[in-house]
Amino acid sequence: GCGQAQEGNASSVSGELNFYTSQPDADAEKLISAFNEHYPDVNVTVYRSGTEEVISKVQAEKQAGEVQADVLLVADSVTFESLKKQEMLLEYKSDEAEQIPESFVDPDGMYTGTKVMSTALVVNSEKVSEMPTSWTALTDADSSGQVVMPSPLYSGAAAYNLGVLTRNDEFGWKFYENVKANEPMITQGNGDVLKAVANGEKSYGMVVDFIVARAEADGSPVKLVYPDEGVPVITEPIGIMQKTDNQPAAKAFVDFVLSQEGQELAAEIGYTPIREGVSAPKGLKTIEEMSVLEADINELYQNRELDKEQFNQLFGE
Amino acid sequence: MTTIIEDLLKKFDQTTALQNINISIQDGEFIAILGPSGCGKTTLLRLLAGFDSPSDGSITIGDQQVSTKYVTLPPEKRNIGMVFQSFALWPHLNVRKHIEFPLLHHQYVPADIRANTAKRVDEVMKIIELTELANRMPNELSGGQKQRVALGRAIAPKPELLLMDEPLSNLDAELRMEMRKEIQELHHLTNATIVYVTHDQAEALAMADRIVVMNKGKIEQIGTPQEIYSRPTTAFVANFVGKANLIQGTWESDQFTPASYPAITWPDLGVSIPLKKQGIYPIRPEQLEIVKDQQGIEGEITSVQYQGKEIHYTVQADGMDWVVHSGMMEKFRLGERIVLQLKVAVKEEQKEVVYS
Amino acid sequence: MTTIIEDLLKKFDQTTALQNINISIQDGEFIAILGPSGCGKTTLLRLLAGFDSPSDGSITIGDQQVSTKYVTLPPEKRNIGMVFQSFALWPHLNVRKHIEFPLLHHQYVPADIRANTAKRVDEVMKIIELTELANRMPNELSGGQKQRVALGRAIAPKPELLLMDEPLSNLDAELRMEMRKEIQELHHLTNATIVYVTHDQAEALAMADRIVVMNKGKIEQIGTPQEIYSRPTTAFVANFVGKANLIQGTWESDQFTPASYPAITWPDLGVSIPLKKQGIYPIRPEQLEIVKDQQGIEGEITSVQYQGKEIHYTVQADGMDWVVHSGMMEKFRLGERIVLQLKVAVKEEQKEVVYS
Amino acid sequence: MANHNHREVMPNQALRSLFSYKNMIKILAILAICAIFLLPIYRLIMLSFTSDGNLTFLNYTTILQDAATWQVVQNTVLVVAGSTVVSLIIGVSLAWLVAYTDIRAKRVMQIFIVLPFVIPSYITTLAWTQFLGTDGLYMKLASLPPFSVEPIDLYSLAGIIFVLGFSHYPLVYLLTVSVFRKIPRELELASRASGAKRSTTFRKVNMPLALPGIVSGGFLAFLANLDNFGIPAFLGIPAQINVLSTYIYQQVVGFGPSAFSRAATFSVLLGIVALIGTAIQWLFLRKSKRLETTIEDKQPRYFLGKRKWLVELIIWVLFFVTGVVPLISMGMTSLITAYGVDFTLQTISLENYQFILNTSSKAKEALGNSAMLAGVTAAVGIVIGTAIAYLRVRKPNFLSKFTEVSIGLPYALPGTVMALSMIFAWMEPVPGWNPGIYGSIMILFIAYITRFLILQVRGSITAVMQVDLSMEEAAHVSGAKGWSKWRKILLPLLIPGVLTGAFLVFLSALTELTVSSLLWSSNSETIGVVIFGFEQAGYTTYTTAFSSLIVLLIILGFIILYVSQSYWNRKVGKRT
Ligand SMILES: Nc1ncnc2c1ncn2[C@@H]1O[C@H](COP(=O)(O)OP(=O)(O)OP(=O)(O)O)[C@@H](O)[C@H]1O
Ligand SMILES: Nc1ncnc2c1ncn2[C@@H]1O[C@H](COP(=O)(O)OP(=O)(O)OP(=O)(O)O)[C@@H](O)[C@H]1O
Ligand SMILES: [Mg+2]
Ligand SMILES: [Mg+2]
Repeated sequence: GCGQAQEGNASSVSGELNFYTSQPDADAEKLISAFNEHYPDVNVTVYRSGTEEVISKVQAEKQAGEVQADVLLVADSVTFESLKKQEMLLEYKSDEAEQIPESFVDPDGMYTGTKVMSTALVVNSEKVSEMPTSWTALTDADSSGQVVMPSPLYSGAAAYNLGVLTRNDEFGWKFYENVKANEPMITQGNGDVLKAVANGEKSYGMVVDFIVARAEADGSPVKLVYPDEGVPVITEPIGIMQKTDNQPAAKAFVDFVLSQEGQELAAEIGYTPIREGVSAPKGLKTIEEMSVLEADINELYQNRELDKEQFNQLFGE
Repeated sequence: MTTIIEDLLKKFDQTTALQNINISIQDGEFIAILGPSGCGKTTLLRLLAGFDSPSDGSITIGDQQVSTKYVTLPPEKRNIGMVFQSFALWPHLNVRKHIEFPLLHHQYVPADIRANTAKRVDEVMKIIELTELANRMPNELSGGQKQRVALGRAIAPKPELLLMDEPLSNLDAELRMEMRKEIQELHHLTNATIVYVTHDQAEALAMADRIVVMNKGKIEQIGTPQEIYSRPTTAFVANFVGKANLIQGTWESDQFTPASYPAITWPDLGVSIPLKKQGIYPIRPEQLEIVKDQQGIEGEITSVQYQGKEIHYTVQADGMDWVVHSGMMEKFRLGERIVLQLKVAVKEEQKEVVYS
Repeated sequence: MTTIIEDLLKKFDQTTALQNINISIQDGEFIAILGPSGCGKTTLLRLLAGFDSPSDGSITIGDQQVSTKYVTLPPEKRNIGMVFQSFALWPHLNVRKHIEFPLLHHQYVPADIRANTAKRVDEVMKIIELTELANRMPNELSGGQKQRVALGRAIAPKPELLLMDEPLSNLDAELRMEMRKEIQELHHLTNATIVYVTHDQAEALAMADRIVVMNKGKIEQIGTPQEIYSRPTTAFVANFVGKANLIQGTWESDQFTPASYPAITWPDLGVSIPLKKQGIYPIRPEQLEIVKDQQGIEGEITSVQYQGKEIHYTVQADGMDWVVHSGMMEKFRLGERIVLQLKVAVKEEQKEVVYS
Repeated sequence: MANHNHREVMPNQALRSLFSYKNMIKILAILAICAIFLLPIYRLIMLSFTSDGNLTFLNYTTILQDAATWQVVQNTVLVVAGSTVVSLIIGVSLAWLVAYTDIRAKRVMQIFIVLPFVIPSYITTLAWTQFLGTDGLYMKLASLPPFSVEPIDLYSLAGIIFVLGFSHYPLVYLLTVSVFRKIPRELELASRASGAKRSTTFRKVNMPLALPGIVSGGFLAFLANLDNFGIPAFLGIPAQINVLSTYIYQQVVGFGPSAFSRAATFSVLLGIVALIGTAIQWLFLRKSKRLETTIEDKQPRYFLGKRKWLVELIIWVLFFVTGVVPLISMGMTSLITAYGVDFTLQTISLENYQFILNTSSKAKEALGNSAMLAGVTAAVGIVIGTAIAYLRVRKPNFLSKFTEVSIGLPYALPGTVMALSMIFAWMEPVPGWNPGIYGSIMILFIAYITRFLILQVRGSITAVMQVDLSMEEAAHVSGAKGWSKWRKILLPLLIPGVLTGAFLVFLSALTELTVSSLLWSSNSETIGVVIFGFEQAGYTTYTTAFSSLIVLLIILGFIILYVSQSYWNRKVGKRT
């Protein structure tokens, strides 16, 4: 540690902190080392995996006796909503949250969004010359057999998108029915969607934006398109577990993630920050620039199983 | 260390492999277990070795009861050596290592041997005549060579009780003779108790102090070779050991009259009481003489087997096959009609043997 | 279908298991291959069966060259049956299935048998006396029972060439006699050519039309049983087949003088030219007589083996062991000093046999 | 001939020994092992009967009444049965060719045979789909002949069966080949002397005698096919085909309090399928007979003659598609800078390797961790697994059968379920007491042993079944018992089978992904966890670079092993 005690209460924050996250490894590492610069006495142990795995693990720990996680950061708010309903979260209203758009902060203070990830279109730039501007790229008859999207049955983010889109007048189930008519390929996760488009197997995909921006920057023949109708966004909320045994560290950690410095770090890594006034990395739009498709979180939470079931019926025949 | 086998019974599922087995083996005795294929010889040996537990009865070695229905002392705790009928050689060890193995592991190995393992191995290798093949693996040995390895492994640690399951069956006559001598010498030198399973009555007669004749899982007769050969107490023994032709008829005092030939009477040449009671007269093949144009049992020669120094004839007479061994003096052809006579001259000699 | 073996050579790495093997086997002949353990009998049989390829030389069956260094006709295309020394039973098939197997698969099975497989199986089961054990698995059989299964499997399809590797070594004398008869009968009935490997000279003498005596991978002598027994052409054969004591000395016309006993002369009882050339006089054990207080070869009895109808003595005399078989008339004790004499009376009879 | 091998080792003694001190320990050990294996399963079963904290059959009634369930079960049975048959056919055929014929380069082949087992299955699948895809090599070849060749659709039941079968045949091969070699030549010769053709001989003699190996291998392939998630997920999701492993995952990630209970209930269904497989396997094994003990006979028994090159060609084509194509596709991806760019001289670089080896500290640590974990797991497995296998074969009583079942189940459960039940079982093995195993690297050891021990047990069972009891009896009369009997007689005879098992355990543990990804903690990352992380972050190029590296290391390991082996053989000389 570099022992830079610039904040008065830093020295009183110490001990073990279990951080469960779905962020990629490198990102989590950067976050923690930045955090440790301020709080060198906190030993952060990371468990990192897909959102589904992280939540399963937390649930399993709950079943087995005691949740080991102190701070949780996973993809979408619906997931947190469910934890909230199970009374697994600790209420904490961070001062830093005031700089964050209200709609991304849980009114009860159980969780707060940390960044903005929109689900947009990915297009293979070698196979498609004229970039589409609308989600209809997925439903056009021309795109038949050229569409790929993640399965809501396996991916939480995809389930969220399903909930939002079907509750939006412009789309509704009709949209998915039209996609279905194009015989889309359904994959387990976002990564597979990107791969299918990158290697030219498919032309259009529905996928979370930042991985496309990265691939594009690396030189993959893909292009990210924000359709005009707007995009559903997930916010990778952060929250503190009810049973945490190190509240001070957990709160300090949440504060840091939401702080100016934390948000700049997120932008630097390649995400759209959620805090107003922090600019987005190259290739991605900021929250102000995109039009966001939204739905009521509680409703989404209540209906998630039904939505999935309906999706399964629609695509399963 | 006497070995006492009491009321032994062994069953496999439905088969009763052994029953009513009672033998008491003296210290240093050479016992041969003789019997036809499948009579239970191997089974008995396995019980003695401690590989199997009896279904009933007991085995006592020295003053320790080693096998009962309930408790069986494991083989490694018995001071035994064993030659397996199926050899049971270890495919990954060469000949020398096989001989060495028990010397390294047997807890009862005499101290002098233990101190000079290599010497003892050489010695045994010489006895079994495999010195030159010391480094061969089992799969590179002929059948007889394998058997010799099995024998060497068993005798190497000079066990007190040596169990041998047909240890010579795969050897040629010459080698068998030599091995027989080796085993006998071994017996004299070490004074080990030997239980020797064989189906070869010549082997049993030649080597054993006493012979246990078995049939269908039961003991037929126990006795010295002379007793077994000359005074069989059951028809089975007379036939199996002496190859005797068993003639039915009536005994009256010391005279026998065959049922089919009331005109003939034969004298008692030493027939045991039990056989007399059954009205049986056993005639061994060499006790018969083939003659022509004389009075006697008329028959036809149905098989001639040249045996070097003698000829074995099978004669069909009176609806049964008579086996006759005769010298080379006179020869008869297949199909020839001849007459059988009992060599009564043998009588005196025979009696002497019986009662000596 | 004559079988001709020419200049056969077989090497394993360094070992030469067979060399200079030349045999021509007539159609329907019963040939015994006789020799000590490890002499190459099994190896020869395996070459005949087509399991191995020769290192040199050839085998011709009928007018087809079936084995050379380059090409070997596979066993399933030869009309053969084989009894393995190690039985080679299939652990997963019961007795009945073993007998049935070749009937179902052999391309040369005679039509009548093929049509009545079940009947033939029953028949064979009866011959090998295992009818009651038809459903037993190999691991539930005794050693001899296994051997009988192996025999049954080989004879079931009545092959033209029947190869047998010590098929009776695990059987008791009684059963061995019966099996010998069965095999001989089979031979007469089917007129199959039989090559029969054995280390038991009695078996070879009794059954074979001709005997091939082998030693260390080479042929020592080929001849009829009489020839082999009475006129051995090599010291090895004299000793191996006749158990003869081989006496060194000098031949002068038809008279022999042992080297150590210049005072003694023995007449020619039918010794072959090659042995004479080597200055050897072979005396078979039954040609010797043990007497006391007479002139002759003095020695001491070092081993006595009771054999039922005769006694086998080993006599140490003149620095060598003499084997003597004598009747039961007179008995001698271990360690007794005696005198050996040649039974010259045998002479006439012997000569007759030789030249008959 | 195998004499008396039907007998059990001194039955009464076995009974009596129950009461001796030494055997008390033995039995306690077995009970402990059962506990380790059964605890997670017990927790899982309990969970399947729990709804809202109450014990109930509700989960079962709802699930069993759902038509979708039966569709999934039907798919599963089809997929597992089909792919197991495919694995059996390829595995047994290859084993036969390698064991008995005079094809060349057998040692090199061994490497290619194991490849499908060490290349991660998602890579294999990807390679296959690319190979058969619309502009893949297959379609290019298919356009050559004048007649039309149907495109092959891997996103189907048949596709899943096919890819699973091709991925798991090494299990069958590895367990069969040494058994084939141990069948005494004479048993074959006896059959051929009886007039049976080679094919008949194979069917009637070799097959039944090699049953222990074939059945063990088939059983492992069956379990592997049952638990596999990657392949049915990749190929099944696009085609909307669910099998139990993917369906269970859906339940796990589903919401609501009943998610786990539902998942547990489906896992119990899957467990039942596994049990049925175990029972079928027993049926076959019961028929198998022990052979006379011999060492492996590596001399060819069949000379293919003029057809040799054709057979060799077929084999190499097989290796090409099952091993080389995925390997190349993986290697190519690992060399390009970004996923999807064409593979040209301009685009290739070693950047990805550099990232893994230098920039990212995780990869190196993970290599070390995984090697250590796999090594220890394999070593522990050898001891425990062989002991269990020995008891299972020599004393086939209820206890040993029960042990076998409990050891097999964890391998059959999908990784996710298995990992979750490990959490249930080990966080607080006794409610209220957390021994600290969960959260430390210990949990991975326990998880790996729990999951992979069956591989060792099956390998060792196959080996023990080849050793006739008389081998041990001869050792006993020679005075050797216990350790010296094992060291001098049993182990040398068992070694090929035992090592095969250990090899499978080692490789499985080395590249294990799902279980580790749920159980790891930040100081014990494994190869699987790192790969999973890269993959989820969309860094396919890193993933493939890392995977290629591991496959290369494994191949290198093979080569070193072979070189040292042949050096050893030459130095020691084949026994004189
Ligand atoms: N495991 C078994 N199950 C059923 N029967 C068996 C078993 N083992 C042996 N038997 C039978 O028990 C009897 C005795 O067998 P054993 O092996 O003792 O015979 P043996 O006297 O040694 O014969 P051989 O001289 O042929 O070796 C035989 O009839 C045999 O078939
Ligand atoms: N595969 C092999 N490698 C090396 N040597 C061998 C091999 N097989 C046999 N031999 C040797 O070849 C010789 C002849 O063996 P073979 O089996 O033919 O003997 P045999 O006459 O049948 O003897 P037995 O009567 O003991 O069965 C023996 O010295 C044997 O050790
Ligand atoms: Mg026996
Ligand atoms: Mg032989």
